Amino acid sequence: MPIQYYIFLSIALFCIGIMGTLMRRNAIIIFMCIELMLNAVNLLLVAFSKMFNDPSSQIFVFFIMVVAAAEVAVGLAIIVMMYRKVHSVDINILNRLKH
Amino acid sequence: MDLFEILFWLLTIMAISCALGVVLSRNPVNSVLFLIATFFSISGHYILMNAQFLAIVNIIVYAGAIMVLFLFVIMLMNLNADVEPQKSRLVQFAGIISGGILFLVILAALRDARTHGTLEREATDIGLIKNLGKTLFQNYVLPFEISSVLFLSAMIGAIVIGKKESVHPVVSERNPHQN
Amino acid sequence: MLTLLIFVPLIAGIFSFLVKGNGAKGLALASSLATLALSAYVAFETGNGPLGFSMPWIPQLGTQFSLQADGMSAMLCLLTGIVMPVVIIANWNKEVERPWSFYGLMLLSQAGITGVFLAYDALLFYFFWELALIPVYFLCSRWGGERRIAVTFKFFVYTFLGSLMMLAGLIYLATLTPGADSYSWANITRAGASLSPENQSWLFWLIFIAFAIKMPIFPFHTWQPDTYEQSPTPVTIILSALMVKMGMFAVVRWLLPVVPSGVAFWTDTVIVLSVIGIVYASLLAIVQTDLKRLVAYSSIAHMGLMCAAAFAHSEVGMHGLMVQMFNHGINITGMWLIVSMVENRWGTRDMSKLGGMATSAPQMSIALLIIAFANIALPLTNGFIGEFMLFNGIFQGASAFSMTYMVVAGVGIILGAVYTLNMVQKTAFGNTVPMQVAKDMTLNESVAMALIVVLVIFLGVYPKPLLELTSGISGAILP
Amino acid sequence: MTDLVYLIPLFPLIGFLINGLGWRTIPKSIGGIIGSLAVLASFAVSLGIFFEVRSGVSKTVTLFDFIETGSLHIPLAFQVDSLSALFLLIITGIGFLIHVYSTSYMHDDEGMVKYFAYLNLFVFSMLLLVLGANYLVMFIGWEGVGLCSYLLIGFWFKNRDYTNAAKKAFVMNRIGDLGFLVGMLLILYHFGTLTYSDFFGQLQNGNAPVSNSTYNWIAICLFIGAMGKSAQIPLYTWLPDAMAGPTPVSALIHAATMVTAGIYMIARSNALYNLAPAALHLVAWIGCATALLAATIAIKQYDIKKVLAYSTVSQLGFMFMALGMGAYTTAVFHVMTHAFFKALLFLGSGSVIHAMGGEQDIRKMGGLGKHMKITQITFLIGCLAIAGIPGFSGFFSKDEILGSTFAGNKAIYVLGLIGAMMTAFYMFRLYTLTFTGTFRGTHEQEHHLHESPAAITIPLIILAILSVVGGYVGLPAVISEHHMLGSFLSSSVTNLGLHEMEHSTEWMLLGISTVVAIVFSIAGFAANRKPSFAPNTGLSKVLENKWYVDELYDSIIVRPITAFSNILDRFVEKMAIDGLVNGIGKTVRWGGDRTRLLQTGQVGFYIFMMVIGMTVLFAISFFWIG
Repeated sequence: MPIQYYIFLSIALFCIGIMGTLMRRNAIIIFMCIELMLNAVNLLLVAFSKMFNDPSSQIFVFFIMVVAAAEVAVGLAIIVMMYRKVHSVDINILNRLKH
Repeated sequence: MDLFEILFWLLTIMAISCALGVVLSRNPVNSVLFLIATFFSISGHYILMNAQFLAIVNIIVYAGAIMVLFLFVIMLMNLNADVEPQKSRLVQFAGIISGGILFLVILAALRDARTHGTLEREATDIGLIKNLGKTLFQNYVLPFEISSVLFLSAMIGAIVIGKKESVHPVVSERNPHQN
Repeated sequence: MLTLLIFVPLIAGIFSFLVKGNGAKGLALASSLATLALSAYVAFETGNGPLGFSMPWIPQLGTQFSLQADGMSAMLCLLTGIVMPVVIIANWNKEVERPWSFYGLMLLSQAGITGVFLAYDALLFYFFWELALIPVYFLCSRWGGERRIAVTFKFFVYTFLGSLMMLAGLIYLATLTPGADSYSWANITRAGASLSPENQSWLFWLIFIAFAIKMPIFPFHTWQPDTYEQSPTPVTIILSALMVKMGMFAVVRWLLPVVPSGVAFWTDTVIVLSVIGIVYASLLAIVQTDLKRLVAYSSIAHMGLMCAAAFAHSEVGMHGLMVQMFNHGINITGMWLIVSMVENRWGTRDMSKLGGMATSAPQMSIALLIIAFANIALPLTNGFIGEFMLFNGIFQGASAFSMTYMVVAGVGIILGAVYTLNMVQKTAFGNTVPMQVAKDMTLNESVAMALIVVLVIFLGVYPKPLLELTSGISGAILP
Repeated sequence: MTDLVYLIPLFPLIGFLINGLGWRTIPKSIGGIIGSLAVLASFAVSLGIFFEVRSGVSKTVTLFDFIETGSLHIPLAFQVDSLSALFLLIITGIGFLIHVYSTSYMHDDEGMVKYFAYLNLFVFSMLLLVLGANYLVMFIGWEGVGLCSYLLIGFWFKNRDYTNAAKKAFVMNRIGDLGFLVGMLLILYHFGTLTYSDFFGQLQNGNAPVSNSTYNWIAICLFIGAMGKSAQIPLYTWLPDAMAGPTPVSALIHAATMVTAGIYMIARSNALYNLAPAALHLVAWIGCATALLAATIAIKQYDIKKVLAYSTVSQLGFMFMALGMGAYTTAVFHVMTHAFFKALLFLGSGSVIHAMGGEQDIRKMGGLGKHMKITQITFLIGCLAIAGIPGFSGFFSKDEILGSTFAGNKAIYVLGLIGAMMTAFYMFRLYTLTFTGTFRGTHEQEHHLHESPAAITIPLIILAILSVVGGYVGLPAVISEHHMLGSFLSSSVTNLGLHEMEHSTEWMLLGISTVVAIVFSIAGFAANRKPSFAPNTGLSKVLENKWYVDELYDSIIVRPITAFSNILDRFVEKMAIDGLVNGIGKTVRWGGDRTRLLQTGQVGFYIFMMVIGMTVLFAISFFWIG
């Protein structure tokens, strides 16, 4: 099984995630797309781990999951709070950065 | 085409189509479900690569814990296809185009990467808990411990952020001159 | 000993923030008097050869905590040591807001200034250079006049821009001699001298701009009148008596020996700029109505003369420069003290509204006269010794046009007499009724003023101590 | 005695310090006594030194090193020789008389102690000037007298005109001082020393590696200094204005001593000027022009002090004429006699002003002789002396000047003679208008007319005696082979090339000047017996307005400079330089304002940009670089 296949798969998943973030306005969906991108990377890491026969990158995947879990907790909290404030999850409403 | 390859292609097609489903479905709940399916297929890939531990963790942590969290939040906000905000066609089109261009660029860039790298089919034992655990607690014990601090702080942060604001009234929003 | 000279004000300055109320004033006075004693001792000791101090600081960067006091450094430290207590004594009765942070910042800036004079390592020098600048920025922007924010911002950006260019130049020089002490004076000068003349000539401007802004030299001077006008007077004194000398000192220590070929290449340009600056600033001083602006322009004119002599490449001029740095510091301090007294009493600096001080405050007027005549370099005041030697130096300079430079610069002293006497006439003489009601100098002001006046006359009559302190330096600087 | 020379300036310095530090506590009379005693003590020491110097002693006394750096070595040293000894006597002697005079004259002024402090400081500076053994010490005194002149002209500082006059005097002196300074630096540059003995020694050896033009330049630069201090064209206008000060000050500073500093300097530098013929020509012509110009102005002035001021300028011009001919001792001779009679005239005018209660306009005087005999007689003696009537001191010195010009340059001689004519004329005009005829002032003033007290009249009498006999130290060669002053000065100053003249020529010259003086004195007397003060027209008006020189200076120098400064301030400083600096700041801010609009605040847009950026970076790194 050539390594390319996995690379292409990962890239495809990653780019789908990116398209998602670009196309959607719902903050939660965007968040999910980011998770998808993370998983694409994880997949590639595991593939390399298999290829080089090295457990370190699997450990890395493990850590990515850890961070992703923490990130999701905080990120969802932020989204909830935001929803409470403006009663929407539409990112177009979040243009306060300009001011 | 042996079983291995059939499984590989099956999982690949499933992952990509489910990922597209995440992006394209209008109802957020469907998106979540599609994402869970994607994670399952990725876990299948892990198993194919003898990374059993990660496959299980992926299912437990991602598909289980994280996605449930997403689902809860969506339900909490009572989001559905009707309230789902939509970008204009033009922006969506631009998103697809730029994503596609990125895809092509990376693809083209990696097309002639080292081709001799192949994955051995025979099982290796690096993905077993025993080996991973050894590596983790021998070489990566400090990051591991630090990640616990990360969790703690994320937990506290999530609580602080998500707490109802009525617990302590916000003074700043009131005009001080009126008092 | 040298480290004490820096750390006494530094620590006192930090402590000052912890003191509540007016205790900070006492702390500042005590610290500044201690520094005065220390600097006097250092000045005395340098008679037997330079004092040095060195310890590792950041070896990874190639920099050491290395200090050295030769006659020039000791003299300028002494000047700092004299000016600070005088400033504090003269303002003893004046209430400032948040005295702890005011005096704390003053002391911090003193530490920075002293450090600049003593540093023998380029990075350390830069460090102190900025340490001196930043407290002054806060002092101006918190206690200054109406337009202080805009003006101090301009001042800060202006000088900071220059400093950054200097830092770039110094880093470039330091990379030429890798090692644990690549920023030391010896290595920097060696690196600079080894460069080709073309490289030296652009490096010259990179470094010189910072000093030219600080001095300031025409046409880099526009921050100065505004800043002097808007700063509280104690800060103005620090700026014009001490920080301006930093620029001059830096030229002598960190420019002339570092890029000798570059200096030789640009000598005429710089002298022409300086000489234009003398006449230009003097002409502008004639039409100023604000006392502070007038003194500011007069300071630019004086610095122009010093800068011209610094580049004239003659031994007498260099020696005169040393002497004049000290003397100008003393004179300008006296000048500002008078200006601040006038402002405190009559609430205005507009000369058209002043007059008749000689009737209501004769002591102040006498002090004003003496300082004014020192300002225009009348013999038997300290200003004369320096300016005579400076003129001599410019005249004997290596340039083919030194005679022209000297004569044009000499026009500056005529114009100097015009604006200074205008100032004396408009403030002290005449008969303006509102000025009749005011007190003469108070005790603390008299003490500060008397110190200045005594120095002015003593050094004018018997300049030998000052000359001896700085003799031999000039020979070491000029290759 | 010569070792004690430092005492001479020390006494006035002590007097200055006492009076200056205690000017609010010391009673007026004590202040006056302290001031006068200080000068008297100096006079005593000067006398002692004078007698020692007569026996040929010449000495340099070094006090301490003033400036010492590298090769530059300038001590604070005093030179005692015949020239300085003579000036010492003039300064301290006349200075003392004027101090005594001032104790009475300034008695009603509240700033009297301060006044004496200034006077003492002036005497101190002047002594420093003549005693210095190098040009730097001379320069110290040089500027010091300028300072005192400034302080004393502006003594009544409440009056804006007076302080303006003081400022003008100082600035004009400064212009001259710049010339002096350049001259000094030239000397230092070419000869490496400022000490007279070294410098003149090098000149006399003739082996200095210096071209002739350099000598001329140095001499001209020094002469510019002398122009400022001794009020020559073009820097003379400050001196008449300086009459704003108290009258004794005008007598001391602006007639007898300070203004002769320029003469002293050139006489002192005679070795240099001997080598600089072009400079000597310049000196002679400038002196000649000044003598004539000032004399013409003096004819039409109505202020008693202004007339005397212009006559001073004119007489100084005569001295420079003599210097220009190389007749240094002659010039010094005239300095001496002039000091006597001009001090006398000024003090006499002070006495008149005192009596008139401050009035200085001679149109309002007349017939004062009836009320103040001593003043009248002494004033008349002064007039006779300055007019050059035989037998009085001015005759001998002026005749010697004219004689030297006759030998040197006939044109200057003729012009000088015209100047002498005018001198006789305007002095007797002044005398006639003031002391004879009928009183033209108010009744109240007439009622107050009185002879001045003894402290004023005694100095007048002493000076009158000196004005008569002072000339006999330098009798012309036809009368006496022994020129006392010339031989006394010969150790330090000698005239350039002795113009031996035929005795007949000399007698002829003496005759001409005698006739001229007498005729024009009588003319001046006669023309003003019946004065009419109709408004002047034509040339007279120009003369009354001093040839409009002040106005000229104002319009070609002062106003353009002020206007230019204003232009610089408004346009170059505020708009060009500051505008450039602020402009850079404004451009950055403007640019920032525009760039800021890119930040829409839309998170989606940011992500979009990020993706595009990422794509571009990837593309670049793989296709172009990788």
